[in-house]
Amino acid sequence: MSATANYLLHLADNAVVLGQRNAEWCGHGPVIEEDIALANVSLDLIGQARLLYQQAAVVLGGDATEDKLAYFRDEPEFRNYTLLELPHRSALVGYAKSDMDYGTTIVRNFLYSALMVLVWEALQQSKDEQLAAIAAKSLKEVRYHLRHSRDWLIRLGDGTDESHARVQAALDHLMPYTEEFWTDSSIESAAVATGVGVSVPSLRAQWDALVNDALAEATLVRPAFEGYITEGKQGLHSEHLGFLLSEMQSLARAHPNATW
Amino acid sequence: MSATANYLLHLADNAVVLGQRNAEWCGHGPVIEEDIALANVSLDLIGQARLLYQQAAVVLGGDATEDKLAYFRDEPEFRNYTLLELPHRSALVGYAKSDMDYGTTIVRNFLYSALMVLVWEALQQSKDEQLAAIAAKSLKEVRYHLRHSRDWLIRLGDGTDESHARVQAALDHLMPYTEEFWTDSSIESAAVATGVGVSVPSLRAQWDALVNDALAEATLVRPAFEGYITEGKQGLHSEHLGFLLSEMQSLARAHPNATW
Amino acid sequence: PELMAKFDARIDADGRIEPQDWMPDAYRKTLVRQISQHAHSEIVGMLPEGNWISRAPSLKRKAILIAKVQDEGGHGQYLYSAAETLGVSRADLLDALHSGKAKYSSIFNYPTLNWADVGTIGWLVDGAAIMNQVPLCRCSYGPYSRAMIRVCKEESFHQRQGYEALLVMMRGTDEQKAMVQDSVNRWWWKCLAMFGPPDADSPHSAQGMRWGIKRVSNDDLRQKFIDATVPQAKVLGITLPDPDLKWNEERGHYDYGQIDWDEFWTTVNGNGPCNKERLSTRVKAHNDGQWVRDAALAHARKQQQRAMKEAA
Amino acid sequence: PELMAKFDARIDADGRIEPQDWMPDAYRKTLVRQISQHAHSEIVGMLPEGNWISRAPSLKRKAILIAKVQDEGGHGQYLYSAAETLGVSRADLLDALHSGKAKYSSIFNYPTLNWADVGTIGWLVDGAAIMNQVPLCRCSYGPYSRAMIRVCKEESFHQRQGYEALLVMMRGTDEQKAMVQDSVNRWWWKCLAMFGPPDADSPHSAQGMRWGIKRVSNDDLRQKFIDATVPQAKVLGITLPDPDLKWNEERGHYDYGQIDWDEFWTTVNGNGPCNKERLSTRVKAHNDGQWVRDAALAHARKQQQRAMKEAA
Repeated sequence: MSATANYLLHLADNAVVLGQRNAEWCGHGPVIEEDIALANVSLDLIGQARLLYQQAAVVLGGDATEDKLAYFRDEPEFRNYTLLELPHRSALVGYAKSDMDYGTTIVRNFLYSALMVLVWEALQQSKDEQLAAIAAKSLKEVRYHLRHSRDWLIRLGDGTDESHARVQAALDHLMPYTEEFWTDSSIESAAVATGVGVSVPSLRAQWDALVNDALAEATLVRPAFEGYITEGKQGLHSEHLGFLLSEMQSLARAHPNATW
Repeated sequence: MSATANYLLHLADNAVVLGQRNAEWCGHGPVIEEDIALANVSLDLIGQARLLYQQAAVVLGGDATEDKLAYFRDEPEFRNYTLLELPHRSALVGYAKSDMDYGTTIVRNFLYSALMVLVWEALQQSKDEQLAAIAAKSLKEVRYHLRHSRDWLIRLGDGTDESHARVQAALDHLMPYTEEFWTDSSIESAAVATGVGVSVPSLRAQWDALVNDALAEATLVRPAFEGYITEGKQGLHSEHLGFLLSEMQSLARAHPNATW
Repeated sequence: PELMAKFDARIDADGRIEPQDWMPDAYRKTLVRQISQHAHSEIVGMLPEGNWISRAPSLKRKAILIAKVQDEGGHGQYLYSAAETLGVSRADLLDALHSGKAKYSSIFNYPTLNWADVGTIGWLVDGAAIMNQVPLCRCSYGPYSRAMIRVCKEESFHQRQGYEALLVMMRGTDEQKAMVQDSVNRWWWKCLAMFGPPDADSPHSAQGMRWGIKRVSNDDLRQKFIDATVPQAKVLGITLPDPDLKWNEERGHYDYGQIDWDEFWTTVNGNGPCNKERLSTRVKAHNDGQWVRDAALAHARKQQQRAMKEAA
Repeated sequence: PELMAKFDARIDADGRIEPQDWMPDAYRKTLVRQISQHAHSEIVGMLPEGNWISRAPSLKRKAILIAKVQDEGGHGQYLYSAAETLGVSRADLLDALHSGKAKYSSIFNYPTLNWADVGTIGWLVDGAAIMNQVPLCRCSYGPYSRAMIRVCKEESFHQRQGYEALLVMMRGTDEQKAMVQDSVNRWWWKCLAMFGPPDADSPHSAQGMRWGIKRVSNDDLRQKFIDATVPQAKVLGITLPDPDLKWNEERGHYDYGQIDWDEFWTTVNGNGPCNKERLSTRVKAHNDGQWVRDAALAHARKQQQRAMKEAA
């Protein structure tokens, strides 16, 4: 596969996996406005995934289609960040009375969209014109995602004692997963080399500024990093992606010859 | 399909679906002895399902196998009672702090095994000799399941205020689903007509006695029935079976030509 | 009495009543009941279709479905707003839903059992809802009539999308066709019941008609729905599960069989297959979200206090 | 001093120490630490394999897997009992696990990512565990040595089952073979690290040897494991992911490459891929089960009171 196709799949997998997760709140949100807002975020992400998979299918040629790429690739072929496949619950037991924790959802959307405003901004200059066009469209969407999640991060951090504790726990849980953003992967380096991709490590200072600024406003403490750096973008995932994909792909795979 | 095969599938589907549910506690039980006990119940049920599917495959002939019957039939083809596919949570919100409620598990295992001690006992006289043999083996197992769940029903009912309230809520939630036991289905009538099956409605008085006796000891109140009678054994399920099967069948269906 | 006369005159002239206008208490109560019931239906109605979002068989269908469920949330939101113009709070309306006092459309107490149900709900359930709702676009209460204009527009779009999804499936594999037929078999009669009991047994109709809140009778709407749907079913290539369904030249309408009103009332009275589950899902979402709403409120208060301190 | 002499003599004679016997405090503490750590490993070890029960690709494999995970629970249960003979309570041991004070085998902090992992854990992880544990069947503390005899017997059975499952997969489709190779690639080095740091860096070894609690050195066990496993890998038809792995005629052993001890210590110190998740899963199960344990206790008390009343 070409470097460009691999890079497009990495971006598409990110979008589809987080889109799938965000949609899980549909009908179950804390207030109807949030059901709508998260459905909107999900819809944007699925839309981005479609454009990216379509472009990957063009690059790959043959019988590749957006749905073949989304529905008929197995777990280790997915190149999304591990952060995005985690369920909506905090690792810190004791706060999470329910299996869906809105604080976790908000923190993840914040950490990821803070990265993607920078990535999409830079990718507007991609040498792949289609990707540059997708980036321009996605940038507008992700700016809204960042505003939405940042506003809630502050509300929850600077809200009640309980909400502060919950969102801090979610932050402590999720922040280590962002280390994956800054590691090298052969897919990314190849795309950077051809001018198609952006060097994510070069965006780190800007991301830190965005994140630290919001955390300060939210009165949250950024945890020191120690430990394990995930490798989802290299195809090495957590135990959660398998369940997500088996549900997502179940119907499509039960009817491999069907058109929907 | 012959009446006998359909009847065997009904019994097998019951066993595999409840076996799948009980195994969900493995590693997550309230005390290690219960992890072991429920794994044991699950193992018995999977074992029963295997024997029943194997016999069904013999009756059906062709390329039917136990795994084809368990893994490659779709939702509406499954003939299990709706009761058995429900997740382990009580419908009564407020008590269930977690998505897995042990009270629900215990009540379901109790209601079902109270039926099956009677069914297996009667099926020892089945005109299908294989089924009669399976019944003799299963009877021993289900007697243990009944004792286990009955003991816990009483502990929980006659335990703390909280456990009493929880298990009463689980009972209120699940009892209506037992009405399905007593309704007619063409599959059962056909099997009764040939002497292969047992008339479940004829067991109702004995079941009532078993249940009422245990509820009295557990200081629980049997809810009056009103409302909807489920039709899982006719292939009309709840929304939960689809998710259960898509997870259970995902790997097998991803590799339709594989042998494991 | 003078106000009453003015109100009656406005109604008779087919004029609009606005929030600031005087209105009889019974009119206000009837509207609150009807609008909130409709809002609740939209919110609960997100669940049966939402059940398939994670498993939608293509990304395009997934996007369409999310957008549709999102629209339903939006309808709920502005119907709650319309109800609030009558002096009730959303919190009170939600309490009434969660305690089981308020009703929502009974159709959502049935399960979605295969993917075709998503299409069928668009085609038949939304189709029946539109039949019920189009007359309400001319309803006498301004905010409600304006909300319904927007709702109906979007619902019509959903209906076409649902029908189109079924058309694609009917051109597909045998399994896909079987799914559609199975789905229509399960939903058809339930959709006919959505128009409510026969006119003879319908308690609120007369007064509702008088006030321009209800504009066409249950039976007339049902007939209209059937007459519109039968040709669509033919194009689709599925069989509607009613052996008595046939064109009556004399009446210029389709005749149809007996609706099972016992089943309808059982479900309306709380004993359908999913009543308890739908309600408890909503209650759980509300309870689980309490800390989030509390946090938003606490933060807003802190912001306000900080602003006041700065101003002082 | 007299007791100590008697104890030493018993140890030197390769005799067994039993619960009622006098023993030095350090011996008791070391045993409690080691046995409870082993018990915790069995309980936590249920999780990575348990992760695949719901998706086992055949009913036979599902039954085998449930039975295996159930056995691990059983091992945990009687190892806790063995520890209790040393005067500690299971509740205290669990508290130590849940608070992070007690350790469990670090191998369970890695994820199971495909079905072959179930077989590989049986073959390699259980295989390595058996190497570690067989010498403990001759351990100086009676209850522990008896527990280990039973554990080792069952683990050997699991190892053969795991290997057999992989053999079947290696005779299957290309995807199945790829799964096995991928799985072995991920687990091989982690299994070698299971024998603990090189002898030079192993703090507890000397005293443990003296007391007959530990009987063979880390490096010797590791070498023994490698020598036993390489031929099995050949039969299986997979490649062990170590380019330095080759037979050394002179040593009469396989040479092997450098183990990444940094990664090992990172994981041991709490920062492996699944440490937090495994522990929080156990804590959640324990907390969620509190009401059940409370109920059992309350019921037992009531029963007792009723019995006493009747007797009075």
